[in-house]
Amino acid sequence: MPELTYREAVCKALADELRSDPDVIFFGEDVGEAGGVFKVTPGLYEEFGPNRVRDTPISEQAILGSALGAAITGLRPVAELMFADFIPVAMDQIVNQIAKYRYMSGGRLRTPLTVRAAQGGGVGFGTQHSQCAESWLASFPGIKVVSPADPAEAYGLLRGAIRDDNPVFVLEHKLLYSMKGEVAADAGPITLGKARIVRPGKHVTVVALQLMLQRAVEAANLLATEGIDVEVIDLRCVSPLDRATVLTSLEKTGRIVVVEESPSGAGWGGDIASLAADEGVYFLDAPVKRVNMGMTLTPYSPPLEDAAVPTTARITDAIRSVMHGYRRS
Amino acid sequence: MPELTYREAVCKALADELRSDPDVIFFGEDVGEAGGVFKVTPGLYEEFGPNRVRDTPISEQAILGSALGAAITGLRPVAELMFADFIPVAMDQIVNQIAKYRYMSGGRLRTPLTVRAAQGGGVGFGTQHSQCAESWLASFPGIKVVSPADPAEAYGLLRGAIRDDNPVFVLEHKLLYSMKGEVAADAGPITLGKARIVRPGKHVTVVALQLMLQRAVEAANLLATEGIDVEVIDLRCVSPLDRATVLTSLEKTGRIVVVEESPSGAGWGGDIASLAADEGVYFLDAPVKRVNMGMTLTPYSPPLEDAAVPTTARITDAIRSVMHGYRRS
Amino acid sequence: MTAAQLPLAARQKALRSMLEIRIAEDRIQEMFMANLVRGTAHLCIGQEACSTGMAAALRPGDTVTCTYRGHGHALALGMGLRDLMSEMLGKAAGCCKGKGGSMHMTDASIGLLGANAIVGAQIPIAVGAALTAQVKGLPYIALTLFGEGATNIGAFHESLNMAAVMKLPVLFCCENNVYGEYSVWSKTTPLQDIAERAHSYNMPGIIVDGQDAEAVHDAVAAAAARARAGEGPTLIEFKTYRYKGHSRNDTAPYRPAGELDRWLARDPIQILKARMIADGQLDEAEFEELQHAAQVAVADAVDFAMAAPFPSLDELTRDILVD
Amino acid sequence: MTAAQLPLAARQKALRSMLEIRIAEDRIQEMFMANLVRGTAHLCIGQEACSTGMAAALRPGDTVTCTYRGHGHALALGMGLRDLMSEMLGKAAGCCKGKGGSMHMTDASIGLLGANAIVGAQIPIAVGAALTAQVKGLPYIALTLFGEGATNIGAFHESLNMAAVMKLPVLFCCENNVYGEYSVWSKTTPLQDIAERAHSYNMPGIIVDGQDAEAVHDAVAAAAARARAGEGPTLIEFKTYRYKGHSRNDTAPYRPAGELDRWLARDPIQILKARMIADGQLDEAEFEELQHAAQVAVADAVDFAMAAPFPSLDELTRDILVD
Ligand SMILES: Cc1ncc(C[n+]2csc(CCOP(=O)(O)OP(=O)(O)O)c2C)c(N)n1
Ligand SMILES: Cc1ncc(C[n+]2csc(CCOP(=O)(O)OP(=O)(O)O)c2C)c(N)n1
Ligand SMILES: [Mg+2]
Ligand SMILES: [Mg+2]
Repeated sequence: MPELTYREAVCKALADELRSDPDVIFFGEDVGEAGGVFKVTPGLYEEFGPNRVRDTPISEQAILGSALGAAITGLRPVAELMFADFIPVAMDQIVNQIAKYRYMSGGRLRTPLTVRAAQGGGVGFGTQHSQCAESWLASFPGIKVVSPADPAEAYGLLRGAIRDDNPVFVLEHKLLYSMKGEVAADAGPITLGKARIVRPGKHVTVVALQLMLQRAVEAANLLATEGIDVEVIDLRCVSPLDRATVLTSLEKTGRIVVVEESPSGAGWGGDIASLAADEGVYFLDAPVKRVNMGMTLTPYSPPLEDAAVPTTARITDAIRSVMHGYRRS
Repeated sequence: MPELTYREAVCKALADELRSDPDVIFFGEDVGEAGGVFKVTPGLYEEFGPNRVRDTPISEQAILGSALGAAITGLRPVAELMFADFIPVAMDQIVNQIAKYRYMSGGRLRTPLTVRAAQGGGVGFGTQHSQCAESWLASFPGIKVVSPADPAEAYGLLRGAIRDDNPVFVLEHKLLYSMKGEVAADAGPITLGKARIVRPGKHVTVVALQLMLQRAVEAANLLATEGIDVEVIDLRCVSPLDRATVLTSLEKTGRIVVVEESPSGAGWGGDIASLAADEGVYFLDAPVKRVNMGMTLTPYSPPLEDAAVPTTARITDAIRSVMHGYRRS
Repeated sequence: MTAAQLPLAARQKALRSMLEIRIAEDRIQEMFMANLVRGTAHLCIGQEACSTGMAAALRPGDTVTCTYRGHGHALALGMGLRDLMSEMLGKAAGCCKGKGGSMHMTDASIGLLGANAIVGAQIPIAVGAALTAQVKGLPYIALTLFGEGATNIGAFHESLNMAAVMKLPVLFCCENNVYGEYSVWSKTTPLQDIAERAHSYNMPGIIVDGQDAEAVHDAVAAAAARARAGEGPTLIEFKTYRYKGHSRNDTAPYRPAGELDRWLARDPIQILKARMIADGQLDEAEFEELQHAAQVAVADAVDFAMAAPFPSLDELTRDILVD
Repeated sequence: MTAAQLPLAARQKALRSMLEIRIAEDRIQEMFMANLVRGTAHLCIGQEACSTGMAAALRPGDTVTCTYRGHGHALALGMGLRDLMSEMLGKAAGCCKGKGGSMHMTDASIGLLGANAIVGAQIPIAVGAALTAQVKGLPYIALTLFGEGATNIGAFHESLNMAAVMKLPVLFCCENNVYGEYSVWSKTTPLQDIAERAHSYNMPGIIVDGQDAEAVHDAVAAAAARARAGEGPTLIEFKTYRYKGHSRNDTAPYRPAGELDRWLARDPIQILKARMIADGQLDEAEFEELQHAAQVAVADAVDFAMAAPFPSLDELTRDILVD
């Protein structure tokens, strides 16, 4: 199986979709001739030409609005917003237009569009260029949100997003772009909305995604040496939420830790905690723990920034803490 | 004690603040000469003049950006965004500027500004004019968010917001504007961040705010006749969250229901559920229930719209359901 | 620019269309004032020539996005009165199954891609529709309507710039009806004419008499021809006026005395009617007949809508996502 | 417009300031390339006259908002090199205690209300600073700097319109440095001059040689005088060029051959230097001395910053909210 970087996997997914479906187009700021600010999309402009791969002015509202307009008239646009931090600049087009357009039309319009953006901290870009966007988007019925954790996921989920007839936000992680991994030569789209168990275990369920998933796996490997057997779930998709996979795992383990690379307020982690506290309450052997950034922002200063985002150590501690929680009677 | 409508209480709070502090200014679309789209602010323009009470163009980004600029240079601006649904139009100024400005400056700038907006469904305004915004805003450290539930609250919380040295969003409810209630002649600002118990009870804790609080109280009154004694907490403020009041109540009752007038994804209700499932887990006698809109939008058609927002009946059912939950051993 | 004369059939159609819009809007206002509907409605009475002239200049395949003040656009583009009235009452037979309502009349089958209740948000959506035409090499244009107040919002600016840079086939049509809500536009916009804003995007900016359906038609047709020829977008300003308040409860106390009367003297229906009478194409009796027919059609649609069922409750959670 | 001659002391200050900026930026680039700092930096080398001329025209009490490409503005306004370099390295001694970083240089004590990393977001913030001056009746102006690429974003448009309508004392200063990231501006903006966009707001639009610190000073001073007199905002376009890539890793392969050389021939430091030599105000030795002094000051600041401590970890959760 060929090894690709996460970055290359994204590019290949775009290229494969552009190649196989003439209705797919791709546009955004400097994504074409320059190949993207994160160098994710080189070559697409050359292969597919200026009609289907377009550079735009710095106009995020026009970018997302025109993606919607293109989608309802028969294209499958993929728009790039560069940094996920720029999502708020076009938030009305997301909240009030893209997410609601189909519903308001009584289901008579289709909105097959994809929005890509790079998210996450740890790179020294400061407070306005380090955020994760899952929890901003998960509040809005009418869109899907996916967060690939490795190259194979980046490939399959992006293709799945473009194939999906709904608006999908694909959030890529800046710190993962250089990660290598195998992507099957015959890999296809991954259907959205299904979590995956990346590491089975019997003592504790950890729900995470993307960079935090990688750290959760590290934590699990460390704890294995202490005899703690952690089941790690890659949620993949905060909207729609795969409740069944989480509940089934919790039933088995009785303990759950949720890891988010974002502030604690109104996050998707609360949806998992709610599920555990409602339908999962009879399974609980310990408090439901969340590991996240608390109500703080991402500072620039490297040691502070490193402390802001959950580390493997913090995840490990949280898992250990629930092992000492109460047992159900 | 004088009776005021909620609408009048808001106006009186603004007038009292404009009168007592020359640094307070108020602006937004049609808030001045016309007295506001919801007729909340008549007379302010006449009393305080065009320098301090201003009508603006339809430019939400400029409105919030200039509120921030005014705040860091020594004013205490109050900006109105009319419908809370327009918050996303100016979302970058909220997420990346207003919420982060103080932090990015290393605490060297102060951002005392207030943003008012009217929210909520049930009035037949359709999908783009019926949303509640608490959960959109609660994700962002650096701002406070309050939701007054009656005239006295509308008065005291708005004054508290204007007095607060932080950015505060005050979300008013369209369906409450005509509600009457007493506002003490000597009422002052309410300090933000403290929930209040509006109805003590011993069997179940219900956490709600604003219109849903009114419905929760109705539900509690109904259930009293069935011998179910409900403690109703007005959360008032989703950010910062008064965890202590919720936990203390849960410790007493062992059961909790959270009611939100918004979709289920990434909501503030998840923060309450998380708290119950973590620190409160030892108190739980029953599953933690959330009553909200699920992952749906607000339709126009009256019977559908009425079914979208949690009703007193749905709240009552949820409370009854936890009374039949498990008891801790 | 003096308007060219439309062929007789087109004039008749325009007159019928304007009458239908006027009468339907009057009836909607009545229903709202009688509390038969909750919520709000934004009427375009006085602005009918903009809707009718615009629609007359479009071809099948062209698309439109517009605002909450969109009933006229919908009817002019060919939405059935029953579809519209049923939507107004939130009935299942409505153009959006009752889920959209007064501010969101939508019907892709007539090219109407949606009326929008967020000021300016419809503008970039039309840019996207034009993008589809350009990408696919189809001879369609997209047209978007907005008020003069909307030209102060960011989405307007971004859209015109992007369309200009990409030379997209899109027409930006501003119905300058003097007010944005309760504010006269001179208080919020430091310009004589909205059309001047075209300059910032190096695109033509055209001023048109919005009370003259034929003038509106001509301007739109000319800009559409340019767009179809690959020459890019145009900003068109229709000078018009709304006779009613901004929405349901607004009695427009901010209007200076005499202003409404001056505009009533240039009523779009009367202008076309007079011209047709002068050209021997219409007499009073025929006009009464047209008016009566429109009244009957509107009454039928209202009766139909009143009797029609609401959507079933399971519609609440349908159409959020495609399965 | 030919630049008036600044008094000798002001010229000397401008020259010193441009040298300091140039040398500091070079040093920052070195530190980044040596991986002494993670993250990114956006240098203003080539654009120093804009910073220096702008700052020379302001008075105490005036305020400025600018962009991530803001080191020059900060230094020209009087930020200490140690404050800046410490911030660059994320140290507690930085102007934002290390929390802001390269893209967010801020110091209200010199009027710098913040550098912004969201394109265009600083523009309405300056409008608000101008609003304070107007509300309080103070003789201050607000000035905001942005690139030509930023003039395509909604916040730009809304800000200019609102400032024009309210006649606010704010100067909108566009540093047109030819590129927005990797895109030459002609590909994203359908205009000859950004200054033309002033027309949409009925405000003056001025074009200035951005390589000439004195010309920049004069244009800003004139517009500031207008603003202070209550005559409202001005849009000023500085024609300039960035010698380096957009940010840290950009080698600017998109630049046509010869373009950089043409601009190097109009270097802002050399222009002022030559003028002062011609006027008998400077000789080569004195220039070398100035340059040397700047090098020493920058080296001192870097040493200071390297040795300075990081903020303590409890700073992470401080300054989110005022207690
Ligand atoms: C983003 C946004 N801001 C404010 C409003 C409230 N609002 C609705 S209509 C309107 C006035 C619009 O004026 P104009 O563009 O001239 O259109 P008209 O109503 O005159 O047709 C305003 C401010 C809104 N719907 N959306
Ligand atoms: C809203 C937003 N969109 C995109 C970006 C990414 N970005 C950073 S700088 C830049 C180019 C800006 O060009 P210009 O305004 O000319 O300023 P310059 O960098 O040339 O000084 C872009 C697109 C951003 N930071 N914010
Ligand atoms: Mg108008
Ligand atoms: Mg530039």
